Amino acid sequence: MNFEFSDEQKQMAAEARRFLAAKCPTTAVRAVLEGPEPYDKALWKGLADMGFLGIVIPEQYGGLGLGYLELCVIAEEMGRALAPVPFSSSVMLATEFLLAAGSDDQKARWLPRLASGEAIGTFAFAEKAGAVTPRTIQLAAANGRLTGSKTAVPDGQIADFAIVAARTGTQVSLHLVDLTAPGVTRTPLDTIDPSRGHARIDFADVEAQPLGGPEDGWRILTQVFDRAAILTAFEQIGGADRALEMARDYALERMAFGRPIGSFQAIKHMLADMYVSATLARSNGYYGAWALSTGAAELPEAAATARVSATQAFQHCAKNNIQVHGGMGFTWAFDCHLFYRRSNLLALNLGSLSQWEDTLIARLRARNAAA
Amino acid sequence: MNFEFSDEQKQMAAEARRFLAAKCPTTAVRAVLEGPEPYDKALWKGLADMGFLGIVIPEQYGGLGLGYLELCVIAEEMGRALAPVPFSSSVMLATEFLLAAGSDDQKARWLPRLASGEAIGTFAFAEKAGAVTPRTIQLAAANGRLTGSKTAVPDGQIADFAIVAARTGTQVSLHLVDLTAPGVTRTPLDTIDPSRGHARIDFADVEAQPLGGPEDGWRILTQVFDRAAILTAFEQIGGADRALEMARDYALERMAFGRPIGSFQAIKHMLADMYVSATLARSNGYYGAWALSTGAAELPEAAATARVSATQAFQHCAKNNIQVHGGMGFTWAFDCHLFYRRSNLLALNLGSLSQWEDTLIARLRARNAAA
Amino acid sequence: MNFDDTPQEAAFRAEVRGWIDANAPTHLLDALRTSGFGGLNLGDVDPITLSKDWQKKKAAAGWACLHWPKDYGGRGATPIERVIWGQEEGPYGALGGVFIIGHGMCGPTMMAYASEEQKRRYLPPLAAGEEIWCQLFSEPAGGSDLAGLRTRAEPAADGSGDWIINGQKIWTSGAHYSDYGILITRTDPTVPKHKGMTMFFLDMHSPGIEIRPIKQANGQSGFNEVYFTDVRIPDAQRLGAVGDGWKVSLTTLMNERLSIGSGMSTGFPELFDLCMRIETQNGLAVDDPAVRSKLATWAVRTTGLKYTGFRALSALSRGEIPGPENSIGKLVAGPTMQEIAMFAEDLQAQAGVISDPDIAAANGRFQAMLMRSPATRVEGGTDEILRNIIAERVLGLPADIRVDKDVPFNQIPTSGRA
Amino acid sequence: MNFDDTPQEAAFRAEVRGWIDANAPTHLLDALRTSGFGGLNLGDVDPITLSKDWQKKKAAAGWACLHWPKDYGGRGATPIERVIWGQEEGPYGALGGVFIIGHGMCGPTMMAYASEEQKRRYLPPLAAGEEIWCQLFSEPAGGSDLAGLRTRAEPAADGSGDWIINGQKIWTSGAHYSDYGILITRTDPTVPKHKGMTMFFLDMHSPGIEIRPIKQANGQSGFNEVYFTDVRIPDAQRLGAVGDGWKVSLTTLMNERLSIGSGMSTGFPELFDLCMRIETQNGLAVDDPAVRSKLATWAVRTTGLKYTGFRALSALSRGEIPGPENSIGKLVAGPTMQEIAMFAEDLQAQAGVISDPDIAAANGRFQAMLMRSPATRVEGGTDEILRNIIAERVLGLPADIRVDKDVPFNQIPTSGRA
Repeated sequence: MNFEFSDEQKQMAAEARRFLAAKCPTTAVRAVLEGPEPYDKALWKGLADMGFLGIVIPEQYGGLGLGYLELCVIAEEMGRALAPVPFSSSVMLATEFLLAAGSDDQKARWLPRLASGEAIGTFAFAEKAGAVTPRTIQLAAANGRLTGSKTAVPDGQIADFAIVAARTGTQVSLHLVDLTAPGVTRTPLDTIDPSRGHARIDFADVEAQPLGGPEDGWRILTQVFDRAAILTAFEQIGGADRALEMARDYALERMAFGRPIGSFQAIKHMLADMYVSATLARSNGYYGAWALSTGAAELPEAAATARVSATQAFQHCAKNNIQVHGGMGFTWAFDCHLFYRRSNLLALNLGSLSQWEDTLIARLRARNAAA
Repeated sequence: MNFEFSDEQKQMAAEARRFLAAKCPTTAVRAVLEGPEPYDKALWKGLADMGFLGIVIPEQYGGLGLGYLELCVIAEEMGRALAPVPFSSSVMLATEFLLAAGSDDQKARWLPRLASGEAIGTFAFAEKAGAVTPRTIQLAAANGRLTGSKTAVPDGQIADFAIVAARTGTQVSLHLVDLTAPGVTRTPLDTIDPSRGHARIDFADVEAQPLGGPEDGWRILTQVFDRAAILTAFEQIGGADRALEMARDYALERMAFGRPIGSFQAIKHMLADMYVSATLARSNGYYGAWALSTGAAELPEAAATARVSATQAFQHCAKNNIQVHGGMGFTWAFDCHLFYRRSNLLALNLGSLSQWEDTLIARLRARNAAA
Repeated sequence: MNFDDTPQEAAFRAEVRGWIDANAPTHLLDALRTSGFGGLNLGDVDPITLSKDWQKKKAAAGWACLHWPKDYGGRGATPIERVIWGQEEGPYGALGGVFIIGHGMCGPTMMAYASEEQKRRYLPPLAAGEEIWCQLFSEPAGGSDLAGLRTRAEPAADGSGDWIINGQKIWTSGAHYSDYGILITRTDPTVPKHKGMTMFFLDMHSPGIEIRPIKQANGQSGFNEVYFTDVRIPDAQRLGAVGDGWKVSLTTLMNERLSIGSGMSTGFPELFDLCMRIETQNGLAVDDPAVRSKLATWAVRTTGLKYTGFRALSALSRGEIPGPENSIGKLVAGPTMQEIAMFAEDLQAQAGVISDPDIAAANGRFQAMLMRSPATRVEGGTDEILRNIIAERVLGLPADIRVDKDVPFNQIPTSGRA
Repeated sequence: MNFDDTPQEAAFRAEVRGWIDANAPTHLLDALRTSGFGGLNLGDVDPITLSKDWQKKKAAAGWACLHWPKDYGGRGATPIERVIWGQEEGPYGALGGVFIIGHGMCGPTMMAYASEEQKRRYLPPLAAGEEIWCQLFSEPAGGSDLAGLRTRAEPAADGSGDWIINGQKIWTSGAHYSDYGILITRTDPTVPKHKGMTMFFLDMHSPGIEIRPIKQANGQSGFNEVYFTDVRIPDAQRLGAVGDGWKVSLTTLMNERLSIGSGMSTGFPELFDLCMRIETQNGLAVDDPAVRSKLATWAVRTTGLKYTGFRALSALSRGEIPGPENSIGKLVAGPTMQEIAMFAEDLQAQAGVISDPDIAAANGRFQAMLMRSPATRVEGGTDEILRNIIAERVLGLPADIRVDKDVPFNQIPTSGRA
């Protein structure tokens, strides 16, 4: 039984934490949140130089050719730091789509540039408010060209290319689109977490390459979302831990009625419950990491489990971190809202908590029926 | 605006409380819980003498001919006292079925005996574990005779007659059955709250009178359940208040670490949350009482609202009353488990909390769509 | 048990309705109705001006501060009449927002502690909205622990009897547009915290006052920090005896409770409306059993609060003091609003991140609710303080153990790391 | 990251499995598997006898108390070997229930404080299950506040140096079938509560001991009250110095934590199984979105506990001390089990009231769970005490304020109404 990351992996995480502590303090997050820049270019470059953008990309494509356990520990550190860079779009989604279904040409063209950070990729999915299902995907693909709109595309205004979910007849198909191509219009959107940009993208008869077969879209999408869900879970776990630590530290420092507020049971027990959520999420995340790294048959359940648990934990910890901080907690000056914003943003990427809850039980049921 | 019971109604409640305090201490509840008697006959007789069994029964049928507000305040007192008598079966269900759909003969035969307590009536509904729907009612009615089984019939072993939900072809029909008739077999059941008896009843070609038309069964049943839900809500409100008071008193008396445990925020806030539930349930109950007493168009929503709120409150207060009592709370000697048992029993009568939650929103949606 | 007015109440309501129909700024109605979280959106016109106009009109006709004595600009109305006015004023009531603290807290405190001459000078213009008042209580070091305040008031060296104020207040609503304020200070740090405080009222235009808006997590600025540097207050503007500041402040805070039956919003009607229009993976949200089971709990909390308010109104209508039930309002509404906002986001899924009111579902109302609701759970008493209040004042449980009770204020530890 | 044994672990597991396959009481397997809440149902045969038989067999082959030194009847095994044994013993482990307190708490305390002679006399028969031990700590006046105990130990008047015990203990598991017990007493009520206690071990057959079973809310009787009337204990049976009882008790209680990776049950698998067989108004429960949304949260709590246990095992496997994560086990499992029981009842609707195992759905398992789970949330530390432990020992927050810390025990108030 060795249900723990290796010393090498822990060392890699420590290295990433040191790097992010230096290059990505919350002032850097605020710079993107409040400023004109859609992301932190210097940080992105630095992450590329560290090799963190190509961890699982094979060496032949300029990556480190390492495994998913390494990517999980880095994702956790990105979450702790609230890194204002397109990591989740480019590394967790675009890269995974290419590895899962990209042609040799597509891989050869984009993977090296993703690993080096020269190119940013994303995934264009939702078209309106509400759960995204095969039925709600209406953007039309015909003769290698796309027409329609996508909304709330993460990093949509800065991505060089996007994997786009489209409708081919009755099927959902995936397409790789160069976002500099004619017919593409991008409109940045105000969101609940401006430290991660989102955009609306309109496609007017835009040239697109197929990614996988015309019937494979939803299957590939589901596979990639499962993998991204586990990676995102680690991002959420990192955020949850940091929010818990902030709350704990403030409870020790802040005095009321002549005592640290952390000596009141109301605060102590709130923090204890946050610790419980964060611990359960971490343990479920490890299960997901194991499944992802070994390609275990349990991957689908493990992904939904990690996703549900980590989403609950980060939202719980970020929300109560504000409550522990009292009035200061909802000032712009304090960092609490940065974590609250991110926790609610990550809860919506890759589909909502409700959808993942439903998916988890559907998958447990399927396995149970099979057994 | 007079959203309150009248002084007369409050006086009636106070009278009932005095009577029950004298005639129905928890030792009386335990006598039924632990003993051979299926209910407290003396208490039942006393309640009849007070007129409490015939509050809404017209005077021509030997009742008091009063309104539902009077019945609500009495129901609350019955709940506070955990009265081990067939009040809910006989008064909230059997009486209501007769008033709603009974023929003149049926009313003339049974209402006076219900009012006087000579007769006990009940409703036979469920046939197996799970939600009861028109589909799950399989007990067959044909040519005025019933064949099949009902389970978990409240007070089934002591009732003189039962209203039975049966299947007539594709429809659910209601029937009035004299339980002393040949072909009726009753089997008492062990339940989570033996202070209220339940039985399985088998019907082997038993003679039965129709109650309402053969197609009206489910409609009548729904109407009567709505009315019973509001009355039961008051029973639950009474129980919730009493459980809260027990917990509060123990928290003031019990010492730990040199202080009353009620001085610890963990206990204070647990009790405050119980108070909140109980208060919301009471206010929602008042809304239901108003709708019931005025026959308002909002009765269906008001009933589901009162039922959901009161079920949540009684279960919440009874459960945390045990927690506040610590080790003593789960001894047989302390009364906490009496309220815990009753709160879980009442949560299952008339259909589960989940069903009522679904019903509430379905009704709000229907009104909303109509509007 | 009924929802009807008594004959007198009905007559009063008719009179009110008549006057409002004839005089209300109907052209603002839509804007007022759609004004969501934090402040009014009334186009180019300054909301303060519009608020003052409406208040002046009400005062002229005798509809300002209904529960105040006529001599001080009120109407001498009963509490229930005041509630009926509020119900009839409806959306126009939002125009009274800038006066709430002055009318609800400062006015009553002046009535209890100011001289007759001062009352006749200050209360009528306060009632008429000509002068706006604010309340300077909270401090960085004293949030839930209000009595932890440190702003000093010291006798002027010149022997004039004036007081010199130095220190900082925080969370002061409307400081930047207020003409006067009531201020609680520490006049003796050598005695236990509750004993060394003194209350004053002062001109907010006095030299030495600096006001800085506080930017909230949602980007809005409803509150201010107020800095005092050698601000001079005449002793005649002291409210209550020196050292009695805590007692005076309780009068003020108690009046906070009098706004009954207003019925705090939980956001449920808005959520239900969204569920009638948005789809989950199981179809229309309102028909999805998973959605229904969540909606049901929020529905009964919302109606529970509403009817709890009605019960309090009934007590008022009978001339009784309402019970403690109302203390649950914010404790239920605050967290419920946050849960509802998060679930409404969940329903919108990926597109729920969009906060632009022109693009987001329900005009971005839920995104705004998400970012505003954490403040609701803290301002005017955190959830934890409210549970303590219910436990102690309603259920009669013991107060928390007070380590700072009998300690001289200047010897109470000020850092947890110390 | 993997679930595999190290080669040594695999070899050990193979040896264990081989011995168990050859020696376990296979005829009891079904009965042990279906034994639900509270006690074994093994038909007519006395479970104590069966438990002793199995333990004796294990001891003879060197499989008793694996982590104890060989000299005292153990095997000197590593913690992870002990865990592997537990995994392989599986359902047969239930036969060890009556020894848990003796092996887990009394034995280690004896090892730490008894004389060498006493260890060689008492530990081997304890390990072999020939003698059963119990622990006499809790008292009516000292539940969560263990140090509030009042049972007095006074020097015998005859100058023999013996101690005379008077008082009452409560919540003593297995007192009625125990041969020996460890007992904490108050020897000096005039000093602060933590200073005046002394620990002993004693023969449970001593004159003056009266044992009364406690009937629980669910009708079962797993615990006892134990009354002491002039019970005599030789001073040689004192464990630790006079007045050091609290220190000694902490040794005992710390050993409580060592049962790692056992993975507390939440009832989720049983609930999921029910949902595959029962219908709601929306069809099969497991396909009802409302049911699914509830199941999901319980599912991830259950797996979260399981994998938290695995993380602790990994630490053990590396020879490290597991982190504090395990302190969350009961705090999560207890309330979750109660929620699950209540929801399983909800699914059964009207028929859910039936508790008869021969008739009720799932053999009445959920009705039993409903009535047992409140105890789980209290025994061995209430939810509130566990949150305090996590807050203080894991997160480093301050302890609660202790009004009784420096007060002579006999001057601590004993009634809230006083």
